[in-house]
Amino acid sequence: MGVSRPDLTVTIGDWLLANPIMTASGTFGYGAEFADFVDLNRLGAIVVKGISHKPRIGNPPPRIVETACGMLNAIGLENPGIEKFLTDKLPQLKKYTCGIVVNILGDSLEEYGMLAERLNVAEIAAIEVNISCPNVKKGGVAFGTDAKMIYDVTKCVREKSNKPVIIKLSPNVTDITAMALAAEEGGASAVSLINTILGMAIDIRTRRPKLANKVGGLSGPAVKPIALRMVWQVAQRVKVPVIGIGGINTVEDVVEFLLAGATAIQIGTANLTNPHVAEELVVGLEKYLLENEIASVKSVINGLLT
Amino acid sequence: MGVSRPDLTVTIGDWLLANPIMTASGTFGYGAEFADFVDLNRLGAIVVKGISHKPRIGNPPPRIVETACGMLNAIGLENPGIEKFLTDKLPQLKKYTCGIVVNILGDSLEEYGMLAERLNVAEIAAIEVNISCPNVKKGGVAFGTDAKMIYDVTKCVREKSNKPVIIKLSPNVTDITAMALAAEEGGASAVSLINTILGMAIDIRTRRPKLANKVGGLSGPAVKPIALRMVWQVAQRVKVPVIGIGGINTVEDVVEFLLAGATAIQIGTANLTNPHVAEELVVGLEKYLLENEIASVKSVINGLLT
Amino acid sequence: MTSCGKAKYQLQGEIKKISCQDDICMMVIDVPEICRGAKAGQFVMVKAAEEKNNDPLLRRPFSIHRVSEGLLTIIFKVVGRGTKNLANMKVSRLVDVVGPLGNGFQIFKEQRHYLVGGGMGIAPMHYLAESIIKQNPRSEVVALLGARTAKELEVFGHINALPYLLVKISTDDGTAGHHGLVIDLLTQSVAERGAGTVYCCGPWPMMKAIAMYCHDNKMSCQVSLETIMACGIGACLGCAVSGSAVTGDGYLHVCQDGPVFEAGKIWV
Amino acid sequence: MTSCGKAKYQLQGEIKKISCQDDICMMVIDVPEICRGAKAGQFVMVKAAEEKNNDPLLRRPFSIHRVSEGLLTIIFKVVGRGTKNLANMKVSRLVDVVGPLGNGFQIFKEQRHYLVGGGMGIAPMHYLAESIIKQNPRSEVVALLGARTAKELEVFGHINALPYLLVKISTDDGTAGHHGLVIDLLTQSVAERGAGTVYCCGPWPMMKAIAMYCHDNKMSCQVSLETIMACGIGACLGCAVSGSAVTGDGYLHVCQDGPVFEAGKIWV
Ligand SMILES: Cc1cc2nc3c(=O)[nH]c(=O)nc-3n(C[C@H](O)[C@H](O)[C@H](O)COP(=O)(O)OP(=O)(O)OC[C@H]3O[C@@H](n4cnc5c(N)ncnc54)[C@H](O)[C@@H]3O)c2cc1C
Ligand SMILES: Cc1cc2nc3c(=O)[nH]c(=O)nc-3n(C[C@H](O)[C@H](O)[C@H](O)COP(=O)(O)OP(=O)(O)OC[C@H]3O[C@@H](n4cnc5c(N)ncnc54)[C@H](O)[C@@H]3O)c2cc1C
Ligand SMILES: Cc1cc2nc3c(=O)[nH]c(=O)nc-3n(C[C@H](O)[C@H](O)[C@H](O)COP(=O)(O)O)c2cc1C
Ligand SMILES: Cc1cc2nc3c(=O)[nH]c(=O)nc-3n(C[C@H](O)[C@H](O)[C@H](O)COP(=O)(O)O)c2cc1C
Ligand code: FES
Ligand code: FES
Repeated sequence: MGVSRPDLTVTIGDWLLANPIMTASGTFGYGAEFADFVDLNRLGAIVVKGISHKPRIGNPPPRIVETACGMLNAIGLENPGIEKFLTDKLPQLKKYTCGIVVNILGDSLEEYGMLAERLNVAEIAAIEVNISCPNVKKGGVAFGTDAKMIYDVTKCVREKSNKPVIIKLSPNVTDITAMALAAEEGGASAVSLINTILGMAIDIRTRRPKLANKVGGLSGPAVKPIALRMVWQVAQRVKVPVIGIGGINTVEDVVEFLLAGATAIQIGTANLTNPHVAEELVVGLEKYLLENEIASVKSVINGLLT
Repeated sequence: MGVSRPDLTVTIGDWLLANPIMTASGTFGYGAEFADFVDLNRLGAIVVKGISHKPRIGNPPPRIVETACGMLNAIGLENPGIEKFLTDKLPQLKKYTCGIVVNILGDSLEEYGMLAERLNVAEIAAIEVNISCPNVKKGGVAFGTDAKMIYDVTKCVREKSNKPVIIKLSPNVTDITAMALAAEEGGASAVSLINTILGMAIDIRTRRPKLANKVGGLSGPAVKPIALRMVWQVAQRVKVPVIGIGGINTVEDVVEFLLAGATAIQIGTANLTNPHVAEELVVGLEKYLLENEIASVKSVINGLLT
Repeated sequence: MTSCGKAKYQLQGEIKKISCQDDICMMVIDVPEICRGAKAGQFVMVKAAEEKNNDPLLRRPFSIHRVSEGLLTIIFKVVGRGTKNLANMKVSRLVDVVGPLGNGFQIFKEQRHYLVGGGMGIAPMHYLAESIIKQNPRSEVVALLGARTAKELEVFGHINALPYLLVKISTDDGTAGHHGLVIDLLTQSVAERGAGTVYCCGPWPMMKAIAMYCHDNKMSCQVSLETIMACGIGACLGCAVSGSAVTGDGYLHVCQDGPVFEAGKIWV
Repeated sequence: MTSCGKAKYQLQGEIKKISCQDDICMMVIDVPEICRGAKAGQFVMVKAAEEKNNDPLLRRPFSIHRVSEGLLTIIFKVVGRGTKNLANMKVSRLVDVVGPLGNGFQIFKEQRHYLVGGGMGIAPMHYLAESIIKQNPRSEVVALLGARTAKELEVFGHINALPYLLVKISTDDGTAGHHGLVIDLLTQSVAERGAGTVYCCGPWPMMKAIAMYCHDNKMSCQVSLETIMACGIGACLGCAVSGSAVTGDGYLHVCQDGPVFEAGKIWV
């Protein structure tokens, strides 16, 4: 029995995505940067670069280093701030039909809450809460590695927002499932993981760290096995949808994350190394389902046999 | 000013190593396997495959999977047991002048203590305590991710052993420095890190994990930035020597770990992919010191400028 | 590295010849020290990444197809990233080779020898045939080679050219030789010529079937196994396979205890 | 990808020519769409790993040296793994190229133009000279090229062949042209011929010195900067550099705001 056109749609809470392929925050700019490489309307959703209350200039250079099958980044969450985003960036995105997810970060519960409230605007499909970026001295790490704080942030954002709330988890923890459960308890509509893993590189000539920030976040194919393991562990414990992130480059990678229990996935570093990858993977996933005569992507999700 | 022959010696407790290059447990067999590729007498020390009280047959196959710039392993600590090791394996090692370190693992404090006691024999330079192998259901993980248990294991082994005791830390924790401090408090002569990072890979054709054990330990160049960051964090907090492990392949890698604060380093996966790498790096490190007119490797250790 | 008294070597060997037909390639590498001690059934581990690149990380194991005048020949099928990289390598560049590894076939002083190869499992049979003929000049050596289709056998054409070797082939699709399985060739040959000792390499189900047949017919049988390998030298214990009852409850390690096993060690 | 109305492309381009002298290589790639819109001073990002291999992960940025009939020429020095892999690539294989990227040099309607290149910073000057001459047929265009030693200049020999272009060279070791720095050539030329507008690419200290000289002598100056880049298209914000007071307290992004900047934006 062949299938005509496979069903790629997935749902996160009451949000229906055309397909499970999203782009990861900080690796896809504000979307427009990729308009020449990707038909944005083909994507399930775009997650924009993390936004804070006030503008942030980010970390001094150097901000990136290449590592084996990966890269370290210490951008420092450079962003124009919520108001400039709403006035300058968001309007550019209106013309696209794909879901727009805004990634937010704060130094305090109040900032998170205020950002969530400010983003209750029609064009936005969901918000993703970055409690895990390892690059900022205040906030970031502390929130992401403490279950109680994750619960509090989630609860606060949940109360202020009328959108699906995605909590983005940090992998720099002993037990990722405890963090996911805290987010679920706090009212998260979904959890996304993983953010980058804290790493370091040293220039032996200067004897200094290669990053001005000393340490940075590791991403890319190198982290995929760790991300996949965490997604699998979390998917077995929480009822809310899980969004898989980490080293995704190919259709095989996408299918692995879906099988492990991810309802959707995000492409990060691969956007930087292969700018048309996001569209490639939407097309490739549809092809995979067709060739394997799978009528709906939903029957791949959580399909791991153990 | 040129230097005649650089001083490569380092000390761990009162143990003097000819140079800081060791081989990592489980990647160098019991030494003899590499006799055709490496002049074992050139190495600072050999750390043998992990030994338990009773023999272990290990995990069912498949036990290894290649990943991007790394590999997952779930060997399951296959080993002949302490008695067979002492009668069959150790004698073969006697003829070599390099230090012999025995890596031990147990399911209980008692087993660790008993192993430590049994290894109070002349040929052995030090023991390394594996509290971090993620592959064994009992023991392993629990010990390695709980500061209190690390303290207890260290204290128990310290009391039973008359050798330098190296505690090998697991990277699968939120705060590696807390684990290192617990080991130091318990009386560790040194800490070594990192062991493998828990990961997973899925075969999309069979929809099953690629490893029979489902999850396995990630190692190789992919993990180097994470390992280097953890070594740097730990070296700033503990007074005992730190032994750096994780993705070391080249002389540059060795120097990075030394600069980050490692007194010695261990080569793991690289032995499998490049069997003569251990000797290569001893020669290469000496060459590096000569070319940079550095009289003693000790002046590289902890030399990071920040 | 110096060559005195070693069993295994890690060498940078120059590629003297490489040719691919569709997805099957033959590569000839200049590694005299490895060739010197090589036995039929042993294998080599070849680095499949550009120098200083870490991906793909692990070496790839390949059977020794042939050794002559210090030149090692391997024959491989392109199935993934590593073999694809190897297939793209050009003559005169260096490849990093470790070998010879594992235990080869044990050659018995027998009257009749059946060499049974399936698919890429035919690779070790050329050197094996040469070795058997050298050691047992007066014995009868029969090669039974099976493949999916005729194309897969082309690269092994030169095996027919070996003197004193009788070659029979089978293909699943009947495009060459017997239309059917290689085991048919064996039963048929044994019926015609009588029992002999069997050396076998190929897909798992095929080897198991051959092993069972030999067991039932009281013929000695050696099989050459494949498993994923990290080191190939007995250090990582990654290449475990469970053996038959006779081998006890532990695991066998293909790179060290094998890759060639007495069939009884694996089945029945 | 279709080519309608796009500014940037990601293409699999065939290598038409590659030649290396010591550690300096010239590569010609067939990427018509990228060539069509390319401006002098823009750059491309080239994948430096085998297809499907993840290491080295990041693309490598290279200035557009020349475009003609849909063929893109880059000139690069082998300094690490990526450029080594590129140097090993053979004619007729495909490379993955993204471009044209960044903002090129702004070509002023001026009477006199000084093109100042140092080391590999000479690479963009060929296409720049062609462009200036095309747009200002009657103006005076002077290329001042500096390098450590004569060998480094060989690969740029064809620049001398450009019509209407006056070329002067300097080497640190005196093996060719003026024995000294390229800035000497500029001061000297300005003394002889008078002020002009300056376009500069090379090592940071050299560009800074040129910029200062231009500032003091009220000459307009554009500089082309290098930073580590991950995406080259303004997405990762990894290529930040701090600008001069006039640019405020934020950072500039070389791949998007540059790589060519009005010197005052970087150094007052
Ligand atoms: C002792 C031995 C001898 C062999 N001899 C030959 C030969 O002569 N000719 C030939 O074509 N093939 C031979 N093989 C199989 C060959 O090693 C694999 O086809 C090859 O490793 C695939 O690598 P890849 O990167 O193309 O595939 P990938 O799928 O990308 O490889 C991924 C990982 O799986 C491993 N792997 C994949 N398939 C196999 C397999 N069948 N056996 C073992 N490991 C595998 C790879 O080594 C690598 O570590 C032999 C295998 C062994 C163990
Ligand atoms: C806009 C721009 C234009 C350039 N044009 C040229 C050119 O025409 N010819 C030429 O020879 N070189 C040029 N470079 C420099 C060139 O990109 C580097 O030499 C090259 O990336 C080194 O790669 P590698 O793998 O050999 O070195 P590695 O040291 O292995 O590279 C490691 C990482 O550092 C980055 N990196 C290393 N050196 C530089 C550098 N100088 N600038 C930016 N990133 C670097 C690499 O891209 C990679 O991400 C240009 C750089 C930029 C930013
Ligand atoms: C350059 C860069 C910038 C990033 N910025 C952000 C960010 O602003 N907010 C966030 O939540 N994650 C950020 N991330 C993390 C990614 O969204 C993603 O979680 C991580 O890179 C792992 O996925 P990957 O391996 O596919 O890149 C950034 C990653 C990179 C490489
Ligand atoms: C195949 C394999 C087996 C291992 N077995 C052990 C072991 O028995 N005991 C132990 O403490 N660590 C073991 N390790 C972990 C290594 O000693 C080392 O800590 C880890 O691989 C990181 O270093 P690397 O990236 O250089 O390999 C093993 C690693 C591998 C790859
Ligand atoms: S492959 Fe490492 S022990 Fe066999
Ligand atoms: S390199 Fe990514 S923004 Fe400039």
